Amino acid sequence: MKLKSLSHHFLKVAALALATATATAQDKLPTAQVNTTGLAVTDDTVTVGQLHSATGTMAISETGSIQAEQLAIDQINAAGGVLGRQIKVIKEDGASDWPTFAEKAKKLLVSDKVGTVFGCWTSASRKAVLPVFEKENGMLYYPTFYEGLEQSKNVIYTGQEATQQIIAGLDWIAKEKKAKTFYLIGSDYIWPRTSMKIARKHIENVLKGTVVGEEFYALGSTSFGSLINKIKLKKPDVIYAAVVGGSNVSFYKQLAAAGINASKQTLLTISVTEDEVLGIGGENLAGFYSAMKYFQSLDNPNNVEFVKAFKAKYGKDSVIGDVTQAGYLGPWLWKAAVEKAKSFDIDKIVEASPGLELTTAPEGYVKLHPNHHLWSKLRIGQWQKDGQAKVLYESELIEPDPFPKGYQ
Amino acid sequence: MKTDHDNVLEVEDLGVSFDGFKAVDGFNFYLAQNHVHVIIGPNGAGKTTVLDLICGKTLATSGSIKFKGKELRGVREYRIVRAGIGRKFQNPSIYENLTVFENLELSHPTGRGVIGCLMFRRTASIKKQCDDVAEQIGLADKLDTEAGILSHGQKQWLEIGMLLMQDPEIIMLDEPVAGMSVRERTETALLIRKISKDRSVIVIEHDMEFVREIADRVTVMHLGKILAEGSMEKVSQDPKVIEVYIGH
Amino acid sequence: MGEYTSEELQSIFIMQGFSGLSLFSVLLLMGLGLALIFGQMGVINMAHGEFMALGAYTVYFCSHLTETYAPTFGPYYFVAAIGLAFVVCAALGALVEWLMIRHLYHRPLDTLLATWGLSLILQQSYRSIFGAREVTPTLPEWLMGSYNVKEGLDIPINGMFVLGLSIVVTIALITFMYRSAFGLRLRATVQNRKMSAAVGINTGKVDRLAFALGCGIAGIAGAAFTTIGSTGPDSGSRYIVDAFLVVVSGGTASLLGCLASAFGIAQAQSILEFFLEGTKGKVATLLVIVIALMIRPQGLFPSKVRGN
Amino acid sequence: MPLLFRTLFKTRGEALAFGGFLLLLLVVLPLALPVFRLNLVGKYLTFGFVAIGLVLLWGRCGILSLGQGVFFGLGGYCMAMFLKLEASDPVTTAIQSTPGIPDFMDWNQITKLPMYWEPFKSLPFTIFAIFVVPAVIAFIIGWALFRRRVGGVYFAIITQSIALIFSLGIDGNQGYTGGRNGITDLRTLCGWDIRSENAQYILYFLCVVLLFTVALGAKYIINTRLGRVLVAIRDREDRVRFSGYDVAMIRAFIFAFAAMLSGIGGALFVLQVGFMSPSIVGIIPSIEMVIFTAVGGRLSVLGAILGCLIVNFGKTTFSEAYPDLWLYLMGGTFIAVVMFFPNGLAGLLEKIPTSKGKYAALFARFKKTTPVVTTKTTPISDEN
Repeated sequence: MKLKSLSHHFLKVAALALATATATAQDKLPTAQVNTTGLAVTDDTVTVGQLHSATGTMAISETGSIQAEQLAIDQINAAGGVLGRQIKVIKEDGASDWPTFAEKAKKLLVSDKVGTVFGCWTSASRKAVLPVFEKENGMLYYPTFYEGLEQSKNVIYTGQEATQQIIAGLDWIAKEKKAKTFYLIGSDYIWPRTSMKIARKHIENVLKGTVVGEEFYALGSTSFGSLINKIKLKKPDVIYAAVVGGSNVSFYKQLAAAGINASKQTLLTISVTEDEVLGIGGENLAGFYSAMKYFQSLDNPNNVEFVKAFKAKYGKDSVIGDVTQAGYLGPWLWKAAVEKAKSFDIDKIVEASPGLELTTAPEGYVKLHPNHHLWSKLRIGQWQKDGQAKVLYESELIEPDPFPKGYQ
Repeated sequence: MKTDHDNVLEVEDLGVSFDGFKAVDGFNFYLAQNHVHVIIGPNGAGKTTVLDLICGKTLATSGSIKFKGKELRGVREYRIVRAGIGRKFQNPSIYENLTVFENLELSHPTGRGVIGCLMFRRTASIKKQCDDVAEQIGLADKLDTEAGILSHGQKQWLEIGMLLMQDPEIIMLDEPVAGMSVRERTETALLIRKISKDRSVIVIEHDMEFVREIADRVTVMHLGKILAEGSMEKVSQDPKVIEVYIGH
Repeated sequence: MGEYTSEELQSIFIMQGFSGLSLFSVLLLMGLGLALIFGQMGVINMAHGEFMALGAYTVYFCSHLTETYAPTFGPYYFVAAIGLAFVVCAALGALVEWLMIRHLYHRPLDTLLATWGLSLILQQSYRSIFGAREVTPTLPEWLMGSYNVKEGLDIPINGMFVLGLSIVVTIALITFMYRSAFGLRLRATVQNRKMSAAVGINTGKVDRLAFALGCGIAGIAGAAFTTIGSTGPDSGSRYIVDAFLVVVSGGTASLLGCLASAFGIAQAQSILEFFLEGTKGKVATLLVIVIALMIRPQGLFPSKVRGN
Repeated sequence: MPLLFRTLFKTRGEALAFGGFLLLLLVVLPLALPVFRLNLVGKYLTFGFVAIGLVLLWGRCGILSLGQGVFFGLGGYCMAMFLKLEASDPVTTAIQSTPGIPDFMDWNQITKLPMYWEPFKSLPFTIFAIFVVPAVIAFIIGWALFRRRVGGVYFAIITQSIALIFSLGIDGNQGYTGGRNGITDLRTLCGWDIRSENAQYILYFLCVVLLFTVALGAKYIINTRLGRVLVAIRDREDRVRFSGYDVAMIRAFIFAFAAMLSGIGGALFVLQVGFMSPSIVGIIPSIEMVIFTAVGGRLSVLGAILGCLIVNFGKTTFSEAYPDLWLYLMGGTFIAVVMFFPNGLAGLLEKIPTSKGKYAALFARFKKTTPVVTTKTTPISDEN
């Protein structure tokens, strides 16, 4: 079933692969040449690792990335693999536990000698594995939008760093809604805190607005009654939210129940994707805005193909969020880098990576910056009752800037 | 009544109430040296509560408990024990999976602090003391028996033996002969008479024959108060006492 | 707070009072089933949260069925789903009691650990059956939104619903405990198990029913919480510590203790969260409870039965 | 010497088991396993410190703490603070707004090292703190609770809440604690690269040697009068109290001792894993540590260490192959252990050579028809 529905896409992919010149069975490069550092590469296969939480609290979020990465790998294999080698995946479960992530990362790199790893979701898990990747000189494709403040030779960040996601979104809402006062709300960990720090600087220094409240709630908090009353008291023009996980659901349900809905209140969030809407329910979000680089409803040929392929593989009810799409980019970017370098060696991939372009990305055109982040656009989507977003705004390509001056 | 230091324990105006219910009220009690003092009374009279109050298990709401002139109210249980008051519970309370010897040894007062426990060594004198006590309570041939398989009466004796190891000045026994055979009762009575040579003993008991055998003095309690006090002959002829016992 | 009008402050005061009440009803609903089991057998059921999640999934399942087969029934299915959640959870509870708990009555700490093992299994089975992602049942229109008393004063309908439900459940439980023959047997067993057995009460059956009832109430709680929270494989674990603390602070003696401690904790948390920020409010609440428990470990309403 | 030997080991078999196990960890595993796997074994063994504490506290003294992760965390954080300060010298952190302070502080606009971080620049102080901080905090908590006779289920729930408060507190103060990400990217100990293979071998051996020292210490305690008093407290609390022992003090002491062991484990964990995070101190890891102990045998020191190794080994290997089945297996194993083998693996191993009679006795206990509620655990067999 997959083959039929995907054939169109495969043709295009295969054409692309041909165009980039190497990956056909006839002129396959010898293994000794493409693999000088003892990675798990044979004449026919290359082994890669996938490291996400299949169990535990983060399984909720990471499922989409696991699926998208697998889809990309299947498609690449169907189109002839990478340098003529089929990709074999070793899946490891980080179990939402950071030491386990570190342990499994080490296992993938040291025991399995994988060519690259697609994985991690939370900042904490990335921070836990980062020293392992740097020490063992592995490669990690990390899909989540995150707080920035990091740049590593061994990591390619396929999601947006904080400034890419925040600044254009705030500019838009300030212009569209004439917003002057903002209430910042986040879950209590580094990504929301750093994001809110950047948001506050931008609001105060550039937009000349005021922040009337800034609060962080423990992950898993379920009661927001007091917070909602404070919001009602302060009457901000915009609620700017970065609440994640199960708290998200409680937050929006209680907001809706307290009579705070889109007709009375503008709300912009940087943490709600189609995945989260499944749990929150479209009716509780209708009219609120999300700032993301990708929405499932994006209308371009790449995305139409991608959504079709994804639903064919994972069922018609499955949804695709921002991170899922970013996860999908990982294997394609790695393939492009390997084929440009004509080698699986990590150092050569790193060397080949800056400037790589992907024209087939569902989000449109992306380009890899020398700082290992992607140039990408920001979109503002307005949530509809059916759980999909209507895209109202699309920025130009934004340069990634993980260490933004003036925002620290 | 004498209040000089012939009395090792002087309890005055003792009272305790649980949510307004006065379990013990205006209780006065004087324990003379080397006496066996028995407290009797119908169920619910507050006898066990009195023992609980003296040994600190329950905190009194009024009154005073003086042991050799020192106030015991508010003092923690283990300190009361260390001061020299031992208590046996109604149901035999022993360490069932230790041997008789280990039960006795564990009750020896050397090294009861944390450090003391770590430093504790089984010296010859401790061993001898255990043997002597075992002799006294008739368990000399059962030293290596696991305490759990002793008969009910032997368990009661073992617990008395554990108190004797501490060499207290007052021993409080809560129904020591409940569930014993006639022969065991006789032996227990002898044991109590014997141990009271060097110390005072408070006994709670229902069995009047047994009380007659051991008591130097008897206090009758009813509804938390003292009904009568004196020698067994005297209280058994007290019309109030007769009424309470026959009335029930 | 000079910058606000007195009318605004008044509205906030009322709404803040209501959010305290609403949190109270949430805590109460969570705690009741647990308290019943704890009072009956001195056992903390660590899988309590998973029973709540089962209740929530039951509602989701019903919502799914209704949408697929009987869309006209949409506005009413929720009430039926709550009933079904009770039945499903009580049935599972009875099964668990029969298979596991009854063998462990004389070892309360081990029961606590065994039920934790059970919670792992339940969580993973939810993940296998319903997927790792969170789900949300389609709630009937009448449960959504808020009741607008006047400008700036909104009372959430789902909050009122949960409050109403918790009152109904509490009254039903109290009536059941103090007015029914089974309630009498149950209370008798708590007070003196041997004696109850001697006068012909089947204490094993009483235990099973009490456990099932406790789990059933957890199911109702879980079902009701679909209106305010999320439903996922581990959503139960988000509630458990709060529920445990409600029960432990209440003391073992009575449902009254549970009621009082739920009220106290809810008000403390609601007020602290209003004046402190986010996590700090929660930490402060927990600290207050733990310190209170250190000072008064027997809880608000300790058992008055004479100890041995 | 023979006297000490007899205090430590009751039987020859026990001494042999101990020696054999030591041989396995010190000789066989280092020869058989690649350094990466050996490092994992080292990580599992750090939980052994907690488990030994739980044998004394829970198995022997009947106090179930669901908050041992807190003390593991305190020890670990002390170590991590020292290593982080060493990793944050002004040269390597030159790109920060404030060079010379840990990176996460810089991200949180903290411009000066907080005062209580200062002493952790000194290694002797850090080692002192690893031993003392968990012990003192545990002693205060324990003393407050045990004096008021809090025990059983209440103690379990209160310690669990403390674990929640502790992890929330770390989360909520990320400028000072690293927050949810924890303290990461630790590299050197006094200039010695702890991530090198060489270092990992040395740290592994250090861990094994310390663990066995602690295990012998625990066995010593078990076989002295203190050990007997602990069991007596578990089974007959009132009798012990009325034999003149200060039960609250003894309990608080053993709680503090167990906490100190956990702290040592935490510090070694950080050295071997290279970071510290609140995810290893909260409610779930705290319960998992109890599981390790229960599976291995709550009464046996050696059993508890074995439990840590086996459960974690199972977790690693089984979750690689069947991640979904792992939780079923873990939950099921745990229920089975608690219900049928309360003395865990160690209890089972001891049973093997004996006759059928003991099995019958074992199962008879679960067939009791009239359940009796008491606050005591039934005396479980006490051989070790």
